[in-house]
Amino acid sequence: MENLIALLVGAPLLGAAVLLCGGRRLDKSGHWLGTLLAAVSFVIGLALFADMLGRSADDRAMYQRLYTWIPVEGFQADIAFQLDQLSMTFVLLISGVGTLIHVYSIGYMEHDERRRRFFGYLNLFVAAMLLLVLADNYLLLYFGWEGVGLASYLLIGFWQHKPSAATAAKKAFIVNRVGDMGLSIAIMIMFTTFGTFTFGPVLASTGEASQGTLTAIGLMLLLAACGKSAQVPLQSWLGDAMEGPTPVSALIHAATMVTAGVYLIVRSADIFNAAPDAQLVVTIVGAVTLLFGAIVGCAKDDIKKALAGSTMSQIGYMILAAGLGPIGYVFAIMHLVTHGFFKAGLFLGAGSVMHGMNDEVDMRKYGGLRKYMPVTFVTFGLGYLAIIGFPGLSGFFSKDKIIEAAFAKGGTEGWILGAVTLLGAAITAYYMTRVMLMTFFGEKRWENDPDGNPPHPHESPKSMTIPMILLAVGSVAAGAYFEFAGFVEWLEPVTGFAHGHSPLSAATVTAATVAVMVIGVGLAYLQYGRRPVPVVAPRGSLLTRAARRDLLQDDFNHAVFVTGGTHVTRSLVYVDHTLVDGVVNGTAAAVGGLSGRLRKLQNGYARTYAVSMFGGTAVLIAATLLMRAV
Amino acid sequence: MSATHLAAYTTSSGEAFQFWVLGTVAVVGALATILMKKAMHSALSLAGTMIVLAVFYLANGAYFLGIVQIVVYTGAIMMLFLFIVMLVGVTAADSLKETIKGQRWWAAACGLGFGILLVAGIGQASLTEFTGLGAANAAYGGNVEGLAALIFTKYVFAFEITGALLITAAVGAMVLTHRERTERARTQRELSEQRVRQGTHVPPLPAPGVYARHNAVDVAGLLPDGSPSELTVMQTLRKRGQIRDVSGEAIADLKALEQRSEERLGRDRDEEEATR
Amino acid sequence: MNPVNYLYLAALLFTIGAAGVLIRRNAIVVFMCVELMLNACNLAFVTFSRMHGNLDGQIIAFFTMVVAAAEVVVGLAIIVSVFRARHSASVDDASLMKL
Amino acid sequence: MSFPLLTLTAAVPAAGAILTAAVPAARRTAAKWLALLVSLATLVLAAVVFVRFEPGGERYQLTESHAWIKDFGVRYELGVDGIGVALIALTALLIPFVILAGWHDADPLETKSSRWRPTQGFFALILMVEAMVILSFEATDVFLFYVLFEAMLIPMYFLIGGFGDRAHSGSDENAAAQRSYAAVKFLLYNLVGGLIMLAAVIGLYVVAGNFSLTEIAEARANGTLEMATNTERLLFLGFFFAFAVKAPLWPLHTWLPNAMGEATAPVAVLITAVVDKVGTFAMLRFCLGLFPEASKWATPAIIVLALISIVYGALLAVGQRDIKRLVAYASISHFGFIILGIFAMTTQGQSGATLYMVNHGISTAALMLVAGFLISRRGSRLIADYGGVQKVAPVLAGTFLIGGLATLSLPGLAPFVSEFLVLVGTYARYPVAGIIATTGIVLAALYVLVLYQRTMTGPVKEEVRELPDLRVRELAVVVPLIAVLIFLGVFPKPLTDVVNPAVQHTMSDVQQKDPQPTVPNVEAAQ
Repeated sequence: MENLIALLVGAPLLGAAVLLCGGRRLDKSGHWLGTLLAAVSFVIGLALFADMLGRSADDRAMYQRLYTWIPVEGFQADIAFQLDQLSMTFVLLISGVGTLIHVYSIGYMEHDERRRRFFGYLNLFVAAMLLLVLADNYLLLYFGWEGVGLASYLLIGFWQHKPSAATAAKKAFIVNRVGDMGLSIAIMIMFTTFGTFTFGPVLASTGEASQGTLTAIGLMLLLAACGKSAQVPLQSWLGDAMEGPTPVSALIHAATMVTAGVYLIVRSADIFNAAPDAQLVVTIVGAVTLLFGAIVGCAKDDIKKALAGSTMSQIGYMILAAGLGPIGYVFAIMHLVTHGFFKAGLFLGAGSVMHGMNDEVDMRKYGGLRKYMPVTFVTFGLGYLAIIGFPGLSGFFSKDKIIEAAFAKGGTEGWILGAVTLLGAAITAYYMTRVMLMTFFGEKRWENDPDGNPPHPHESPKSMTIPMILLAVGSVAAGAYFEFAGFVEWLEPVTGFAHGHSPLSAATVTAATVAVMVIGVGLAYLQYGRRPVPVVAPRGSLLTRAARRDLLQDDFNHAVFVTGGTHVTRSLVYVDHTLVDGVVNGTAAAVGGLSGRLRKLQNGYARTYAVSMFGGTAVLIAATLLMRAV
Repeated sequence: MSATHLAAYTTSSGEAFQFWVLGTVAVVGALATILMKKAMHSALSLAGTMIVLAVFYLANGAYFLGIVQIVVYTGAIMMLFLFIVMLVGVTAADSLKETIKGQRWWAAACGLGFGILLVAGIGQASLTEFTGLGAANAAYGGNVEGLAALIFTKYVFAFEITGALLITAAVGAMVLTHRERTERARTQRELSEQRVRQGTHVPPLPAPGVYARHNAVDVAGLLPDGSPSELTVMQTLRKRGQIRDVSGEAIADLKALEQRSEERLGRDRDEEEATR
Repeated sequence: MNPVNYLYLAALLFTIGAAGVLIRRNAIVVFMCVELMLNACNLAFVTFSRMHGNLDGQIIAFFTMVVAAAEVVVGLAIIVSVFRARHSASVDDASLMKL
Repeated sequence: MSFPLLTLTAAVPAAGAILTAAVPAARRTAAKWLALLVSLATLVLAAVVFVRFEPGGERYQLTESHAWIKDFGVRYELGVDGIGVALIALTALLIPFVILAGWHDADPLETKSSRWRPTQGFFALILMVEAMVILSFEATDVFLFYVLFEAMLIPMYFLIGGFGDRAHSGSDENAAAQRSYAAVKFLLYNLVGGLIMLAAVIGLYVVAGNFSLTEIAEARANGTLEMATNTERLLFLGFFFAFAVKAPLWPLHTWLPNAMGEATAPVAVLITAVVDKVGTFAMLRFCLGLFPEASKWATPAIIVLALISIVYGALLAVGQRDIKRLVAYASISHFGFIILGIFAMTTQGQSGATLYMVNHGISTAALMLVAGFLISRRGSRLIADYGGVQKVAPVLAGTFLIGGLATLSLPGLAPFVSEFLVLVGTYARYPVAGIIATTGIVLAALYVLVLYQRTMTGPVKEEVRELPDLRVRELAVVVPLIAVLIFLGVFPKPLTDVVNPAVQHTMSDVQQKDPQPTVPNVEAAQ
């Protein structure tokens, strides 16, 4: 059974290789091949899952070692896989949602002439993502980590002819690289500390290492997580990443890749458990991002960017939960999975809307679409209810647990974190209601496309609606299923679990959560449901305007890194040319000048030469006499 | 200390007197050689110095060399110099004005330094031994015999080689100066026929200076309009560029001069008449 | 008088000749100065010959004369042909030895 | 005396060079094929060397030794260790692609027939460089190495100055002036370095009495050859300076952008991927091998310079407007990594540095040759003259991207393995240096992706609308290189097997041990 693990990665990898190298021959059938291989991965995942369920809780981890990747004295990096419950969860999420989105893309990308390549990139992504979660050591994880980064780069920039897409892709990769730097430094510290970077030995011997070292590793891992999961301060790329095709936003930038940071932190639980300072920073980052994303999400008129803000915020929840330690790990993953369902569903819904609206993304130009796109409306609506934490739906269960755990952190921190998560829940309800109302309710505010064609909103084809329906089912049911099927027990052997001692009772927290949700929804209804939505965005308050600009983070980045960096490189180019090269050229010029002067002695007059000969003879005689005198 | 030993260190006072007098002459001649403006004077000064040197050779017991110096050097080589000086002529290059910047200073510095070094070197050398040539000359029965013995025994190869060198030099000089005539020289008749055929200058060329009140060969004759005609000067001088300038201005100056002298003469005449 | 004085005289003459080579432009005079230098050397050789009491010095002087004669012959021939080509006997006019 | 295999690896291209040069100008296609065949034959020989080499055996294998200049103890002495084998393989592997990529680079110019371009000379020079480089990887006699080190400048000089890139923004005269400037700069820099090395070589002879690397190293190891501290340091600096110019290390790097910018792309590959490797190779073999104490003494300064190279080269690459100069500055950054790895003096660092030499050669070749194909199509080296190429020539863009990704060390492609080893090896001994060097990976992403974005993406520029995609010959160049990159990226074992023992020898040369993990009982836990 274990030998199948490699196939999980291998199937989509094969798909990517065939599709990308296959040439035009595969244009007709390529998307079917890609979808099939993603599905193969999912089926293998299911088989392995069944096998795993059949074993006792302590014996569920499976290992497969292929070969030694980098054999250097004292440094062994293996291509080896580890499939435990945590990885299994991810495998199913990735391959399951991945397959659905492959199916969706068949319809969505139908008219794109480069569809084959799109499926190749998707397969590449699935393979890399699976490699990331299946790796049994940090270096192989890093392989997958960068692999998904590459796939994300290729897919964000899939419509390369649009400069904005190309820029967004580049930005995503480079910001991610900053995070990757953290991961590689973390691996370096691990290697020098433990002499290895395989999960097992490293995590088993965290007790031996010093607190400072572990904090350093933890912070570096956090940096990596911030990059990949779009957490403050490395969050700026996610909004721009919405330039990519919508299935990509759904799969990579909502359901799977951006949650890799959460995976990394939960996977390194033992390190963080031993480094409370690092944990504290993790929770702070989570809390800040949670609010940051939520506020940005409130101000965006672009439906995908609003959802992107939401993604950021929800991952903030997960990171926060992961920073809480054993009381939060399980819920972080739980929220991750439910979020994977409903956020993917929401994105697919958004894609379906755009599909019907001439690729318009501005919600101010939507309105009243519920009659034209009933399936989209219903699935989107279910996703909406799930994310705002409507009781009984999946988001309710997972988010509620996180809020509870935040309070259970204890002390002032616990109160602050709890309050932040509650506030986040309120804002979530607000901005999601806003999206819902602006898109599906109210009067039509449609505009003709640049060619003058009025939009003809219509329901999307089956290949698109079926995945949306399936994801909606997941959004509705997953929470309850996890709650009652024992998700905590499932993951506990890997991540550990501790019951927090909340100063508030569970019922109080739940009530509070529902209450803030209602307040958020109500506020949004008052603002967007009762009054007509202006087609041109009002100027808005200072905060709104700042939020529209991603709370000026981009401007800051631009001013400091882009402009500053440009100045640095320009001046360095100048320095290189004038100073470094100048010293050498100056020496050359000096030698040349001296030669030019000396050359004048060669004036062609025999008498001048005679003088020098004569002088030379005199010097020789002088030297001879001196030598004799000595 | 015997007389012979003493002779090894000093010479007779007659020789000393001769040295100081003739030495002065030699130095003055050498200086004149390099300082005289005209090559001819330089050559004559050099010849004087060489004769003095010949006397010194004789005084030093080198009788053969002394004679050779006079006969070969002063007689033959210096004559060659004079011949060439006459052949090449007196040119503008004879000016002593220096044209290369700094050349004179460098030359003076180097010369001075070199001289001082040489003198210092000689002064430093331990030249205390002074054998004299008496024994050496006597060994073969005389100076000439001694030299002959050495040349034809020890230095016979060098001697032969110098012979070859001389031959080579003679041939070389001939090759360098000789111009091959590739066609028969044309006769006077042929030349006149050619002149008629070409139609230019059928009569003989005009004589120089005739119309310009000068009859020196290097002054160009004036054409009716007053401009000088280079044709009137002989070809050799023309090619050397040794035509004296008789431009319009010069003629005007001359005229003015003549007029002034005329006036003066006239005044004198007037005065004469007045006194009379 | 010490015969070493002859050597001083030779040195003086040699230096004068060298200075002449350096400051005179007329090739013929330059040659004369070279001859002067050679003669100065000869004087020194003859004096050495007397000092050491052997005739080798005179032999050298003799060869010097021969070489000088050869040199003068060729040198003057060169001057003549240069004069033919350039209408000048100035050594400065033959200054093509530069870039 | 066994079969002179090593001599043959150099003699075949050398003979091939002479034969190629002798082909009459009218039969230039024959000259090209001849050169290609010779380079392939050399590749086969290099493969034989690779196979015959036993990683576990003697340090120097396949040795040959003949007296050359008896009076000075100079010998024609060859032998390869694992590092040499890897680099010989690299050289022999790249040359056929260089020749194939430069197939038309030296064709006579149609427009200006007045300029004489000896096509066969171009290929003969390339083969000559190959012969010299291979022999310099094999030489175990310091003097022999020195001679080759200097001699390879001559063909390189003519390759840079004589066969410049025809894509030039300035006029023809301007181009010629810049080309000769670049060639002279290349020559002067390297000659100055070589001159200083010559002094050191002579100094070494005075001190040691012979030129044999093995004998001197042995004598030093067993204490029979004592060197005064200052003597050793001066000699080390003399050698190191020459290698640092060649490598090139900041601030001796400025010749490289000029040379790579003005040379044609294949020649630029020859410079950076092959010839420059002699510099880093020689640091490992001669600097560390002959002067271990001085190497350790100089390490802090060299590490600082290497770090400056890494960051500085990357920043300058970001600021470049010219594609080839950009690649050149990227190479400077990468050479910083190699030197860092060598002087970190850890097993990982040195293994990484050796792998880096090979991987950098292949990845730069891939990137530069594709860039060259692109430039030859459009006739411009300026990044601003391109845009949207991806749309018209997707295969070209794709291969360009893979070359770029290799340059930025993406896992799965060969350079990642080496770069990571260098970083880990450096961090183990000098944590701060390791972290600073890590910023290089961000900057690498920046310059590669900015380059890709500006040239390949965006709206299609009018001038590139008709650009043809890669042709068969060009694919034959690029595809194998990419295949090698991927293979070595996921399975570098064949290379590491050869390199590891050699690195152990070098480590014992400098008497250094890897820092041990601070948590010792991990092995037990495993």
